[in-house]
Amino acid sequence: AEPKQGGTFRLGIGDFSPTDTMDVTSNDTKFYNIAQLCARNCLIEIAPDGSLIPELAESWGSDDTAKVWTFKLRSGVTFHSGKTLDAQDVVFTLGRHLEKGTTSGIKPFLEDVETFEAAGPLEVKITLKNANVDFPAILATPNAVIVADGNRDPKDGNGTGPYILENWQPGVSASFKKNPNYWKEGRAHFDAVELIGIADPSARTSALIGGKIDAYNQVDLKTVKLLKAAPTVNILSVSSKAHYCFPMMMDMDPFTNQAVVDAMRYGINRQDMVDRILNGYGTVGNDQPINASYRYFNADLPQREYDPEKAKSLLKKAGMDHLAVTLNVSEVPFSGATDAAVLYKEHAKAAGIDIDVKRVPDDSYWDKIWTHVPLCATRWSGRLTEDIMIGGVYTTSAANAGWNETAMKDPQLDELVIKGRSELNEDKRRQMYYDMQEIIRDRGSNNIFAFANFTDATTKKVATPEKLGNDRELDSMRAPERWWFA
Amino acid sequence: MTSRLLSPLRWIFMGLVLLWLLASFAAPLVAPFTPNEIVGSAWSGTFWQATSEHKGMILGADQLGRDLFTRLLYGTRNTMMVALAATVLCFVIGIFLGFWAAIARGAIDMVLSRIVDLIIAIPSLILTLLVITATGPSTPVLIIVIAIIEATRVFRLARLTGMNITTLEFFETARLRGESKLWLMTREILPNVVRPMVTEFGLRFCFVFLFIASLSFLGLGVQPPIADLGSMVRDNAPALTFGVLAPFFPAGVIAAMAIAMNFASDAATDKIR
Amino acid sequence: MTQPLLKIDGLRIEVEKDGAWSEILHGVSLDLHRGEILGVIGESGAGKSTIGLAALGYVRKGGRFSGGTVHLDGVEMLSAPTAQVEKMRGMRVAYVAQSAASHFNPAHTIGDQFAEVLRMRSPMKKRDIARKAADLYAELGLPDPESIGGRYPHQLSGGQLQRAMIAMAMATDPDLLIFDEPTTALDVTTQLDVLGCVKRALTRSGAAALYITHDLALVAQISDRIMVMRHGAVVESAPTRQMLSAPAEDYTRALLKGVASERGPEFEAPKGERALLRLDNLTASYASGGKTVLKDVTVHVHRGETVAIVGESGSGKSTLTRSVVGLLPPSDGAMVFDGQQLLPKLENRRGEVLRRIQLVHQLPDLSLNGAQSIGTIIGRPLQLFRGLKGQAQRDRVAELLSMLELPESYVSRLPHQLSGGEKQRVAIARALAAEPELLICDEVTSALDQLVAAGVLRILRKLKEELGLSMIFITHDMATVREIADTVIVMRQGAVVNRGTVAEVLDHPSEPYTRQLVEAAPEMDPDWITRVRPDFASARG
Amino acid sequence: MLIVISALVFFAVDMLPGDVARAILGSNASTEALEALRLKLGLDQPAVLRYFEWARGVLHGDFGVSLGSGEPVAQAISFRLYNTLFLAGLGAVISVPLALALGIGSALWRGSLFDRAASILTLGAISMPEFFVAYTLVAWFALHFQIFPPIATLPPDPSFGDRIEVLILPAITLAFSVVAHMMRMIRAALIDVLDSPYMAMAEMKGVPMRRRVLRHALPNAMAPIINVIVLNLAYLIVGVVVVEVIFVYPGLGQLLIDSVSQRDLPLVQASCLIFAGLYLLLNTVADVLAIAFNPRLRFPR
Ligand SMILES: Nc1ncnc2c1ncn2[C@@H]1O[C@H](COP(=O)(O)OP(=O)(O)OP(=O)(O)O)[C@@H](O)[C@H]1O
Ligand SMILES: Nc1ncnc2c1ncn2[C@@H]1O[C@H](COP(=O)(O)OP(=O)(O)OP(=O)(O)O)[C@@H](O)[C@H]1O
Ligand SMILES: [Mg+2]
Ligand SMILES: [Mg+2]
Repeated sequence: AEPKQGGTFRLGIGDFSPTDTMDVTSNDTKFYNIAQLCARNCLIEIAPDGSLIPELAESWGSDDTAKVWTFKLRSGVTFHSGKTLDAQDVVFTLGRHLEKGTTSGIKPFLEDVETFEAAGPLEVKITLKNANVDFPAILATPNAVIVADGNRDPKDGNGTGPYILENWQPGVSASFKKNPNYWKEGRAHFDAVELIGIADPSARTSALIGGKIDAYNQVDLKTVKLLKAAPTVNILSVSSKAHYCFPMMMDMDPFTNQAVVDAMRYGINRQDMVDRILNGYGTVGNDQPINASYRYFNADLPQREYDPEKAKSLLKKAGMDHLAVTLNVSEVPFSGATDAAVLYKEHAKAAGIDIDVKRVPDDSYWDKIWTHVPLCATRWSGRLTEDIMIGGVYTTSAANAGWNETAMKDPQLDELVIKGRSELNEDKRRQMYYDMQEIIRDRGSNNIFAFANFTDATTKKVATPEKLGNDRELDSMRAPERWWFA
Repeated sequence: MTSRLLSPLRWIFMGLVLLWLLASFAAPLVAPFTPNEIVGSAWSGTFWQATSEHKGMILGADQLGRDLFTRLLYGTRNTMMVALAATVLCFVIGIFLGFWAAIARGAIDMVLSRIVDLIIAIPSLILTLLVITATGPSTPVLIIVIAIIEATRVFRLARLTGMNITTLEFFETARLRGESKLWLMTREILPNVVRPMVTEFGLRFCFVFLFIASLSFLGLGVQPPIADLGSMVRDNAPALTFGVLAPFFPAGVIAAMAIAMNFASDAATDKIR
Repeated sequence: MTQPLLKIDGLRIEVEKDGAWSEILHGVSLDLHRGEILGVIGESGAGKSTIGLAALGYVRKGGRFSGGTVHLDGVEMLSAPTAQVEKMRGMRVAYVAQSAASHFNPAHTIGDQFAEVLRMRSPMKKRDIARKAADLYAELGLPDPESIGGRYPHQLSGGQLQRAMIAMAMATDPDLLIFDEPTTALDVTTQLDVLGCVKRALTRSGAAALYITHDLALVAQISDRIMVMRHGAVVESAPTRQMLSAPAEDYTRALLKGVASERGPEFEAPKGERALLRLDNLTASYASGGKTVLKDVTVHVHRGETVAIVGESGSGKSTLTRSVVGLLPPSDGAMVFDGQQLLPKLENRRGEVLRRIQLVHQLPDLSLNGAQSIGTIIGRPLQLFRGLKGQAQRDRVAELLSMLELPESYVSRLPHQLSGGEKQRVAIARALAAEPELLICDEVTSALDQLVAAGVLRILRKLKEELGLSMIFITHDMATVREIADTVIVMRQGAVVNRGTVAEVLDHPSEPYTRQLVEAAPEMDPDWITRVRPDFASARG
Repeated sequence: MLIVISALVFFAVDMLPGDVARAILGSNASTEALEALRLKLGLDQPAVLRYFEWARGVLHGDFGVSLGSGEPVAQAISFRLYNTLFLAGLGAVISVPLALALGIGSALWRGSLFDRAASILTLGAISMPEFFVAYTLVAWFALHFQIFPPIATLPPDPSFGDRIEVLILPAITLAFSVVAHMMRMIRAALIDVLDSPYMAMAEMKGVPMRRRVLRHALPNAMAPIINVIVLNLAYLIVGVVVVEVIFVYPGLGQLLIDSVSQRDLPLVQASCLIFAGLYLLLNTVADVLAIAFNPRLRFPR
């Protein structure tokens, strides 16, 4: 159907902070992400099918070492302030992520960059220290939006995007009005957009049903079935890269023994988890972090199933007839983590494993619990590419950087990760990633039991394109730009 | 008087609460299921819409599909024990220090009162947050923290009522006999302030109950999967928006307990004198 | 005869006790005519206040009328509609309560309280009301009559309040005034003033009055007729002079006799022997730098001697005892007990010293711990000072109870199950349990009614003779002094103004203040008040 | 007092496990970014030094800047403080008259049906967790009957009417939690007074009941009543956290919780000081009012 114009789109967002600003190197909440994509554009957009399509960059390419990348900018694009976009804006913006003392969220991904250069008024050249075939994907994240040269003011929302910032209350709300001169065709259908931070899931639900907002993200999966039955509500659900885990530290007892690790993984009923914790809005996991939302998903790996008997025999093999472990949880990693842990406890009972669920304070979860105790709960929202996901979490270098939540150190895996980055041959590259997935599944010690869907809710008034983006929630965070009122 | 008219109702109510308490303490014998066993899908199978799948479930399932009635029984038992322990402890602390301040006066009174003012002036939720984050949550810590915070309120009352008693002549006589502080506190003051104390106990118990519930809301309460009424309300509360009754049951039990506790304290004060 | 102003007929009143109704007034009848003053006397709890209140159609909380009628000027107060009763109460009948201090609302000025009813129910202007109040205040001898109405109750003394209360009652020129023991809370001199006011006011307004008291001598001064009550019923009722000269009933005779004093042998201070307690030049104040409450007080008490300390309220009598027992360390002076220095602070005194000096307080309700049984109360000092436990303790408690003429069965009772006199005797028993050498009695009888007080005094005298106790006896009642003391010390404003044997001090007072005290004590003679205060002479005689 | 509290809170929050930088940047932040932020915030300095630095600022009226957003604390707090006070005020406007009416009524008709019913209802209300009350109210009045909005979001420049409309439900929720306590105390205070001799005297003077209660009893029960009202006002201000979260109302309590979890010390400090200061202020107000209502204290002899 042809999108209609007009209306004020009010969006409830469940992840925000009083420290949100419009600074591109600010912290990384969903509120911030959506606000950035309202006011600004990236060089590259991620299409609903996952492919990279031109945005501010008309085209891009690399030399055959995958080290030097050139981006050609679209001409005639103006900022809200009236200034015209040029290469210097891009160089300035991207450069900010590498400044000394910056707290930018994408700095680690841009670490390999040697220089950003303006090769012409509308051409940017980026030189990398190491080859990276996946480099353009980094520039498609909401953190990589482009601002005008010299813009460092955290309150200045100037950009090239579909909406113009009018009001910004940190940790509360933001409002935008339509950019009348927006360069993109067939986008930005609303007259105005309001973003409202709503932390409590039930409050988001009531606000939607009560007509105070038109859509929200992070639907409380506990009540999603009830919500779906409401006459005025649509549930939007797309599969995502986000996965739920009970990681085990390989360097801590009892998980130094692979048989124990595997017993733990046969002792969980993944389908039951998906049914009860995700209420069906997800798929089972296979103890490795890549799923069908990535390009190189290894679908041939056999699915690990719930098998208490096998778990028992594995325990016996490890010389135990009984296992007692403590599982530390809080609601920080994901909402429902405590319930998931309790459910796991019930599953594992049949395998002779006694899980003691320990609720720890939300406050210091990442500092005191995660990677500090043998067993806890985590959630990963997924990463842009297989390389970043695996390389950033399961390798020795990741362990040194403090990100490896299973303390996995496997020389073969480390080597494969390095090689994969510069392999230009598509088939070879695919095989490498398939192998990595197999290694993590068989030799690693993460218990990745489910992949969640991105689940958003809208009122029936809201219309969306047929296919929704699945890079992030809310149509890859571009709901304000892509949706309209029916 | 109309109170006579109402008292049979009151006794029926108290009887029911007592019955429920007994049942909860005999939960393993009475409950149809075990508390953590998963028997149905979330919020299904109340007795008025029970299907064959939900045999034996009276109030249906909770958010995870555990039997709500069973958990209600266990929850009552657990919460009662924590709340009672905390309330009793806070009274022991509050009364002891309050009387001490009332008897000693002077510097001791000053110091104790200032400390109490200090604790009261800091928002209690924040205080608990700080302490529990530092020590890590466990039931004993929970009880102690609640007891200390609530004890400040008891302290004020105990000090004030105690002061009144210390001006009376029989107290003076006891001092003139050279009685020990302990005797003065336990034998001369305490029996004469039982009435306000018992009334306060009823109210305090309510507040402690509530405090535990609001801590559960922030995730600092009783450890899962142990059933606890506050967490049960919280965990089931999201369904309230959709007209599911599940959260009403634990909330109702909390209210009934609180009301019964106050009735009991009223009855007790009526007995005294 | 005309129709009586107040006619109470067969009045019965019940109160709720432990869930059951019990009768406290068993069919009382009385008539009161305009211009007449009826005195109502009787022991505490006889039902005097109850009948006074009933005249207003009022019964205290927890009570109810169960029979009879109360007609006030033809209106039946028990069944009339609330609005009418309220109007009668405001304008036609007024009540003067026993303790004015607690019956004035502390939140409003006495002037506002004076004006309240007039403002509600009469067309009088604010200014006229103020005028009227000032006139009444002046007539009743209150200081600053023009401005005193702007003061709050706590800013007036007890005697002033009592007079303000009388003024308030007379604000509406009522036909009937009820005085419920208007002077019991006052010291003798103030009492005399108030009494005079009442008499004069009644004479002037010509209103009828019910004057309630337990003091026969008082009622003799003021009333035309006297009604004696006991246990909620009328014992006898007769014109004043007839009642005094020829009482018809035994009970009335006992009342009259209770006042007459009897005395034991004179006490001779043993020559040369050192006093048991020597207080020399004591000076004390409550707050350091505060008002000096005791100024240079010297008191000696010999073995076996009873020293009475008298003086108006606030003269420092209690303060003196507090210093002796260690509750209020004196700022100056010496305290020596049995040749040994008495340490100023209670905390520093040895148990043995604590045992040898015992104090009995004025109000038995407050001096007994309501939560302990009589057995515990008396047993505790036995255990603490003499180590008696179990049967030995129980035996001794029984012995003490019988010594104070209390039944043994009382050991298991709680204080509130005892009468005032009984409570006071328990308090004395507790003190005796410590086997003290010096017993300090601080107004032990002033809260008790005459007959009961006489009982307590008799026992004290017996103990004194049997045990040879030394006593300091504080009181403001001269009759009591005559009855029990050997020597008297008169205090005023913290200082001793007079001392000597009872005969020296009371019978031939030379010091002016002492004389004033002695003279202010009413005698059982209807003409006494006109004699001592000629200015109060009434037209009616 | 405030100094002690500020020091206590500072060091308590400082000693909490967990790291400001991590808290601000979120769990995905790189080690390098964390280090950078720590330097920027001066966290490399010892806590004592930072405290004195902060205290010096406060003495000069400068509460510092938020560690997280870099915004001046005074600015970050002021509009939230206003919001919180507005909500608490509305809560008070609902609960105080209600508590007074219920308390006076049940003291007058002690033991009556009204008394019993009021006490059962309020006790029931007091024992309901706040979030439960809030959800229930929302489910009924916002979603089922659609009388009030389900969340209390404010337009950028809210008018008085806007505020009232969105805050009715939150204010009622708050009222639920305080009415019972106030009512019981008011009742007790009044009963004490009603039993006093001067109340009997008023009755004997033929003063009608209404006037007796309002003119004679109330002024004398005022001290304890004011005390409990003030205590509960303090609670209304401090205890709004849960209500603010559920009704999405940008108040101070919400900010405080956020700042504690972010270890944003200047904000925590300032919020705690404001809470404690308000508490002390209210206490003083209670004392002053108690004096104003008590002639004994107003006109000492
Ligand atoms: N409200 C009440 N509840 C219970 N008993 C009461 C009540 N009012 C009076 N009484 C009892 O009724 C009796 C008569 O009381 P009343 O006050 O009339 O005596 P009184 O002669 O005035 O005594 P006093 O000289 O002590 O004032 C007493 O035994 C008293 O205890
Ligand atoms: N605790 C106290 N603090 C301050 N002043 C006091 C205190 N107790 C008594 N006073 C004052 O000390 C003075 C003497 O009081 P004290 O009680 O000794 O008098 P009293 O002769 O026993 O009077 P009464 O006959 O009324 O018992 C009075 O002016 C009184 O106001
Ligand atoms: Mg009387
Ligand atoms: Mg005295």
